[in-house]
Amino acid sequence: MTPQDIASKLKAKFGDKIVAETLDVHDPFCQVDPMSIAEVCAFMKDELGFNYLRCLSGVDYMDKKKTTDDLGVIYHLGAIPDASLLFCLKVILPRTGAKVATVENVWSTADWHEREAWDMFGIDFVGHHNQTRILCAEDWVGHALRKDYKSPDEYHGIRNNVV
Amino acid sequence: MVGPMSVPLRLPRLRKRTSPKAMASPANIQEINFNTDAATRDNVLISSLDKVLNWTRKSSVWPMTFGLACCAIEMMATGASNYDIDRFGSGPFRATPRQADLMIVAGTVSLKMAPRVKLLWEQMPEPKYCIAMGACTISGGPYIKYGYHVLKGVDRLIPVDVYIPGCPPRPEALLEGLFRIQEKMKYERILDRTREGLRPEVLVD
Amino acid sequence: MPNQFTFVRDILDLGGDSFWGFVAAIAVWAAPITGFVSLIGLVAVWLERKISAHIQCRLGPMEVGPHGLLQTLADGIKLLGKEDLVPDKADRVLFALAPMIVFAATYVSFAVLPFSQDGVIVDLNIGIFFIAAVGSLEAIGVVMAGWSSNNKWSLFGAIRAATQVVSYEVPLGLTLLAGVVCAGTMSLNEMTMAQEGWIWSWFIFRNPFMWAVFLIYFTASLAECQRAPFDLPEAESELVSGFHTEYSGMRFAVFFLAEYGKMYVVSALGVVMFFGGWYSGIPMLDNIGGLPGNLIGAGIMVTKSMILVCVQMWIRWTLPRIRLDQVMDICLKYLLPLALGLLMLVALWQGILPGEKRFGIVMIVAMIFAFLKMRTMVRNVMSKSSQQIELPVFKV
Amino acid sequence: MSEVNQMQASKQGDVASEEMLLNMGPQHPSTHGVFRVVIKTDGEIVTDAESHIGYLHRCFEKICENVNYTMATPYTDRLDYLMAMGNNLGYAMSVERLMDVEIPERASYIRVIVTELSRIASHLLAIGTYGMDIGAITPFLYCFRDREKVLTILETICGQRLNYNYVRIGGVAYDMDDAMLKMCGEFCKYFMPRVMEYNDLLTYNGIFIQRTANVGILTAEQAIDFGCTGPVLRGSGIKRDLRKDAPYSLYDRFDFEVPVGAGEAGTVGDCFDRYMVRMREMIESVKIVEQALSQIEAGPFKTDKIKAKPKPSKGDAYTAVENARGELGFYLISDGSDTAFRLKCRSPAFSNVSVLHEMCRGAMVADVVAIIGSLDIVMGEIDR
Repeated sequence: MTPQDIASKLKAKFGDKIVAETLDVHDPFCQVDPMSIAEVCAFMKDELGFNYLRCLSGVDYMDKKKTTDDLGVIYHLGAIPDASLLFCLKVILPRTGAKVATVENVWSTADWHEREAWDMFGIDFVGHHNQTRILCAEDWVGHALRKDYKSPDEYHGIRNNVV
Repeated sequence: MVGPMSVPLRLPRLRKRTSPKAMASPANIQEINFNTDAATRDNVLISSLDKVLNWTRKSSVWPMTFGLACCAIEMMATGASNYDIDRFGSGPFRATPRQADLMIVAGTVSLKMAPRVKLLWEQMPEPKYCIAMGACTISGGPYIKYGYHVLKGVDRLIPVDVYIPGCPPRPEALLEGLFRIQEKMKYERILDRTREGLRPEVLVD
Repeated sequence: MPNQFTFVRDILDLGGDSFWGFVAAIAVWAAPITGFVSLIGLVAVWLERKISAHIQCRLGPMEVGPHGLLQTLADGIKLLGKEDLVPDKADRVLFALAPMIVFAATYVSFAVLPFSQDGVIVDLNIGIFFIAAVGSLEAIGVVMAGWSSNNKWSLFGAIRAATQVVSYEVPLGLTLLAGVVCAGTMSLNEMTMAQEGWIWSWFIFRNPFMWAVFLIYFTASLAECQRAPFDLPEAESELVSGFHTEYSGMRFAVFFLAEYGKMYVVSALGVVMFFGGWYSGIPMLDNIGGLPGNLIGAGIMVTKSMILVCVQMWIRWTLPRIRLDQVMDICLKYLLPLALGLLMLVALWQGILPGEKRFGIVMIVAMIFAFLKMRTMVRNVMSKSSQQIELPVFKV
Repeated sequence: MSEVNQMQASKQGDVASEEMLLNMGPQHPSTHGVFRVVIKTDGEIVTDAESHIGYLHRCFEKICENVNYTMATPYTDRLDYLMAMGNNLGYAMSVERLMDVEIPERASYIRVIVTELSRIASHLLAIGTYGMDIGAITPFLYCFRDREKVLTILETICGQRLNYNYVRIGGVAYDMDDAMLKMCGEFCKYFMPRVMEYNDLLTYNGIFIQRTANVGILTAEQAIDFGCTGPVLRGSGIKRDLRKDAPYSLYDRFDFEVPVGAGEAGTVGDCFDRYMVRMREMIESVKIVEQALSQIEAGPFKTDKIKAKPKPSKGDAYTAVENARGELGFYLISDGSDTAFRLKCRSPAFSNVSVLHEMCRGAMVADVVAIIGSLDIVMGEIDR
């Protein structure tokens, strides 16, 4: 199944919920509407055979010139044992009130990956059963991988500054 | 010289950590002068007992099984066949802090882990020693600049006796660190309390 | 039987029935046992570290004394000087009492252990029964330690210890009974004397079923001592340090000493029951008598026991740990019925051929033959199991 | 502890068995670092388990956004510090993919050799510590004895014992001379009989089989659902190895098997299967090294098209390699500068350990240790 086939099948099924498609890059991808990502993923798993979520990454697209300040979630899908079946889904979210549907019911591995994205970027996964911090301490302030994050000077009385 | 029995033999007392500020005050120096008359200091029995006790301590430094990151692998290698830390009496890695003498902080301490490191240190019985193994525990190492979640040096948390640089240090370096700790133990005062806790600069003869 | 150490008897008689005489006698006897237990602890710990090191391609303690001989001494004195910690919410009385009870259970057993013909402190006529009784006291101490520490790992260790020790008492008791059936007495001294003569008069050779009884006894005694592969109460990789997780300094050292003392006690008991106690197996050597005879006897007895202790260590550093349910399976499903059956067979043999010693020669020949064949047997079993689970086989 | 007090309080009433919360880690002898798992037990039976990670969160991704591509390579070493060569390789390949450069053949061979040696070292440690978790301490020291031999070779090649920083973007840091290649060959000859020794000591041991067979069964469906890869997935009977299925570097030139679990001692997907997969993978790695040694030819060891500060073109790519623990992926977004815009590391152990609570249910406390050991976690990689 080529990326073109996958993209056309998605378009046929979901119509305008597939916001955009880019197929001539390293990892061909479709951009999906945030709240319908769960059903798109369920379709991908059940109908197209993507039974394996390789990677779920949060991204902060804010660059140095601040031309954009969007957040994103990127889903790299694959299949086991068929390693040639690859596709990528992207979701673009506004910086404040970033909300996206959870896919933990589609692939259980998304549970921890989504918790990590929440911890690092503050992306709210709607419907996640246990959206708590996973890497940073539970009472950590801020979301560390956002580009405008400033590291705290003190944590529980422990100096955290460099000098 | 006064005979050895003129000094009451006291039970082994624990190493006291006196803050340098308190030591330097004139009142304290007075007190020390009062205690350190020649008779008690040159006491043969007590200083030889001290030597024996120091020898036992330095001969059996039991480290705690406390691996955090990469350095822990080198710590394991130090305990394994090729380097064999057991030759120097430090073989029994104790899993519980209650039975350990030496805490080898081996690896990066994150801020989430820091309170637990402190707790473990406090659970160890005196006399206890600490080796900061590897760059991360000395200063944060490679993570010092952008590592928002990394403790920049374990000496911000607990007192450290010996620092071993390296990322990670070789097993030989860890053995050398152990020898430095043993060197330190060799000259401690346990029974001869007249000199206990004294730093060289305030020792008035 | 005349006691060579009459001066002690004199002290005992001096006091007569008075209280102070009693105390004096206790003090006189307690001193050598204390010394012996400490010595056994020192030597056994050193041996353990050296044996483990050599099994693992290491050297073990080398720097503290020649070949690390003073290592354990240094450890002991250091532990004396450590801070004595009692956890904040621990039950202080029980916490302090537990190591004493564990140690006492081991310590008291030495009172009836024979070292040589006259070298026994109290020749109790129910000696074997006494050891079994005080030995199980240890479980109480361990449970106290685990409970009072106020630590969940300790509690786990204590409960495991209680389960294990109480269960293994049963097969252990049955094997002890087999020894009693063979000897016709419960006194350890008389039991040894029943094995006088050439090496084939030892019970393990004399009775064709006693070697199997010995295997059960040895397994059960490993479990009683909580040694690997039955070291669940202090399983380091599971329960941190088990019931003595919260113990530091001297209290921990007492636990340690008790463990090695107990290892010696079960080994010595095994030697008395199966390997002819202080007899060397050569009558000329055993008939010397007097003080030299006693000294030689004591030397033989301690050597035999230490060999068994070394076997315990060898097993510890070779085998993985068994899980709790498997430990109970081994005890209740296999050891217990086997021990019962063997007890009957031993008794049957004893009834048919009560004084027959010469059968031992047959057994010795058979055992040597089996030992020589064992290598190929083990290989066969291994290759069979490797076929069964298809492990990779390489050209060596 | 409050639970103990509760038990005391409840003993006046009828015999009520209460569940006990048991906190294992972050400082525990067999949690392989600073992993923490809270287990709910009913006596010795585990009714539920919850994993807590993050005690070694070292901000890898943040650092990579702040230092240039070459400077970020040493940080990848410290992700999975047991197989640092594999991490270097994955990272270098992800940058090279965005730059569209070809790597000289000799460099690729050297990469394969060091990666496979590193894999052997990693599996040796996994097997050794697994034996220690089960209670057999001696195999651990035997494994370390042989691991030192691998480390000596790698140290001769690049000067470090653990964190090599050897596989660089565009090739490798230094060339391997003939003496080093000979050392590798000698190690392969030395190593094969040693594996039999481990088998005698551990694999054939009845107690070991009893402790691992039918324990911690992970079905194939569960494994895929939780994104498990590497020996954990292969232990469940699924033949998936990126070296074979999506060959990268030069792996399509070598002849090797992908061992999978077959339930030899119990059920498919139990701890014993995962252990055996690692055991056999070491043999396959030795085979690959031997083939690579016979095929390697003279040539440049790095490409001269890449400068000290590489600047990949704008774009993003996800590149995965098969590490000792499974699929190690790097998702790299480049904005055209000499610093990564975003580097996400998909660590295999992160996904592998997320299935722990499923495997622990109904097991005994001693089994939890066996299961954690069979997953072969490395906290540096999980917490990054």
